[in-house]
Amino acid sequence: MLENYAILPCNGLDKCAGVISREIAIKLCEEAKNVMICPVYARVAEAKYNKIVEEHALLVIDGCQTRCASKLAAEKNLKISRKISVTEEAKIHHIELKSDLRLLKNENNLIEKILNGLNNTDNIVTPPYDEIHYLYNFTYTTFQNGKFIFRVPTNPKIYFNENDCWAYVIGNRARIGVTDFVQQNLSDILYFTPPDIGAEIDQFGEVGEIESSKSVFELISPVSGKVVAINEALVTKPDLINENPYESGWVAELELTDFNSDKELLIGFDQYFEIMKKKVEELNG
Amino acid sequence: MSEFKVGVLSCSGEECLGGTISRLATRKVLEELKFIDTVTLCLPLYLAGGEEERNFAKVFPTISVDGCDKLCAKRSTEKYSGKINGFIDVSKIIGDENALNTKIVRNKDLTDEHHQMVDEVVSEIVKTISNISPDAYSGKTFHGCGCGNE
Amino acid sequence: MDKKVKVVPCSGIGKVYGLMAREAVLKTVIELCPDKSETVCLAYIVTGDKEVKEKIEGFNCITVDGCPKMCASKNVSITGGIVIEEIKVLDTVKAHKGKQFGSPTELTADGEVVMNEIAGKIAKKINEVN
Amino acid sequence: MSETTFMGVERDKIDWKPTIDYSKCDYCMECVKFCPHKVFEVRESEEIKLIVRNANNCVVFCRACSKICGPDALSFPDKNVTTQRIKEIRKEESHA
Repeated sequence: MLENYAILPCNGLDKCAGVISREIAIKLCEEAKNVMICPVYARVAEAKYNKIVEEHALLVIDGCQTRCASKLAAEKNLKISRKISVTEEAKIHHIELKSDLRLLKNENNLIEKILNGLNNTDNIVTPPYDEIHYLYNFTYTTFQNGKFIFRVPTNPKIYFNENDCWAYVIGNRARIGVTDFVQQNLSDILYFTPPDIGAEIDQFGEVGEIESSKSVFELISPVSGKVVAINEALVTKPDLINENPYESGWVAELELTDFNSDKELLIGFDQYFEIMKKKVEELNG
Repeated sequence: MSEFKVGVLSCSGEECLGGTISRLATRKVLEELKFIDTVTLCLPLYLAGGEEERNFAKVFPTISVDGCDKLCAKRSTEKYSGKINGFIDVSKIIGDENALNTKIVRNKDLTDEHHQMVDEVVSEIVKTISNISPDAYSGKTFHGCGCGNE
Repeated sequence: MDKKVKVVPCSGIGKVYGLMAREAVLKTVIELCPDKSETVCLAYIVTGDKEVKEKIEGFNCITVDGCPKMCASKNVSITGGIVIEEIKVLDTVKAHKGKQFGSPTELTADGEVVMNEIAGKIAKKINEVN
Repeated sequence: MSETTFMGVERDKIDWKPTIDYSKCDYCMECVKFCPHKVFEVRESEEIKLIVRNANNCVVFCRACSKICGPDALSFPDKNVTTQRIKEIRKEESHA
C-alpha cells in the first residue's frame, strides 16, 4: 500500500489524462495516509507545503506529455521520489484516452490499474545502489566559434550518440549527460527534470529534461538500462551543466542492460567531434 | 563563416550616460551591421576567470568603446589580453557634458537626441574596425583547437 | 555621503540578464534609494585604479549578477568591497517560467516585471542596513 | 538534404518525423515556434494551416515538440522500431 506520500497531481482540467490524475490523487488520499498538494495553490504559495514536503516522500502524477506537475516540482526544487504519467500508463495498459472530460468505464478501468500498480510495488524510494568511483581526469579537445569554446572529452570510455548526449561506461554502469553543444546552445540552464530512479530506459529513450529560457532539451539516452542514481546536485544547481556538462554536470547513472548491442549505434570522440563541429558551423553559418 | 571576426568591448559604465551610449552603440553594431562579424565581450569576465573572453581577445582583433576618458575598457583589455587594435572615447564624440551626465543613464530616459549620439558612435566603431590592419587577422591560429574558422 | 551602499551590477552585454541587472541597479540608485545608495562603474573597478579602490574598499556593497560567473561579486570582492548581498538575476527569473524577457539591448514588458522585482529586492536590502 | 546522414544511414531512409493529428491540432503554432530545425511550415491562406514540411530536418529520436504540444496532436514513430530499422540498414549496407 502506498503510504506517507505527498501527492502532487497535475489536475489538468482540459484533458482526460489530467482529470484522471486528480481522481488518482483523491483515491490515494482517501485510502491511506497520504497528503494532497494542490498544484494551483503550490504555485502561488509554495511555503504552505514546505512542512508536508519535508516529512513525506513525493509522488508526482502527470496527465499529458506536457508534464506540468513534474515541471512545477522542478521549479520549486522539490525532490521527486516517484512519478507516473497517465498518458504513459494508458499506453502500457492499451487503453485509449478520448477527449471526454467525464470519467466513464474506460477511464475508471485505467484508474484502477494505475492504483493497483502504485499500491502493489514496494515503497522503496531509492533502490540500494553501490557507488562506483568515476574518475574525472579527462583531457579535452576544443574548438572555438566566435568566443564560444566547445569541448569534447577524448576518453575512450565515453561514447556519444548523434543526439548530443554521452555515456561514460564503467563495467555494467554508465553515467550519462549532455555535451557542450547542448550546454552552449541552451545557455543558462534554469530547470532540471531528472528521470525516475528505477525507470527502465531503452536506448534512445528519454532520460530527463533540461531547460533554459531559450529552449527545452530532452536527453536521449545513448544506452539502455535502469536508472540507479541521478545527480542530486542538479536539482538545486542545474547550472553545473553549464559549468562542465561532462563532469559535475552529469545527469543520471544507469545499470546497463545490453551495452554490446547499444554500442553498435554509438560513436567515439573522433566521430562526435566532427559531427559537433559541423552542427556548430551550420547553426552559425 | 567569416574569418574576420572582431571583438568589441564596451565599458557599459553605470555611473554616467557615456557608459550607456557605449553599450547601446556596441549592441547596435552587433545586431544591425551584419556585414561586420562582431562579437561582444564582457569586460568584467576578464577578472572573473572568463577563459572564452580572454582567449578571444588574444587571438582576434579587438577594439574598446569607452564612455569617458578614464578608458577603463581599453586599459583593462591591454592589461589582460596584451593589445588593443583600436579604441573609442565616447566623450570625445558627444562631449564631456553629455558623457558625464549622471542623471540620464537608464535606457527609458533616452531621447531621440541620445539615440542620434548612439548612431554617431556606431559610425565611429565601423570606421575603427575598417582601419584595423589586415595583419591583425593573421596568426589567428588556435593552439590545438582545430577550430572551424578556417 | 560615504555611508551610501554601493550597488554594482555586472551589466553583461551578451545576455538579457546583464541588462536586467543593470536596469534594476540604475532604477534603485536613481529612483528608489537615491539618498542611501549609489553605483560604481564595474569597468572602472576592473581597472583596479587607486581612486576606484577608495570608493569600494571597506564599504557595504550589493552586487547584482546576470550569470553564474558572478563577475560583479568577484570583482567587487577582489577590490576590497564588503559584499553584504549577492543578488542573482537567475533566481528571480526562475519564478517566471516560459516568458520572454527581451535582449541585452531592450527589455520586454515581462523583462521589466522581473527587473522591477530585482530592484525591489535591492532596495529592501539597502533599507535594512541603512 | 539527401547528403545528410544519421548513424551512417542516409537520413532519407529513416522514417522519423512528427505526424499531426488534425482532429486535435488547434493551430496554436507553438511547435513552429519551438522547433529550430524548420520541420513545420505555416500556411496561413490554406485550409490546413500547418504541415510537416521538412521531415528530413527532424532530429532522429527527438520528440521535444510533442511535449510542448498542448492538445497532444503530435505523434512519432515507435523508437524501438526505428532503432531496429537503422541497425538493419547498416547491416545491409555493410554487406553490400
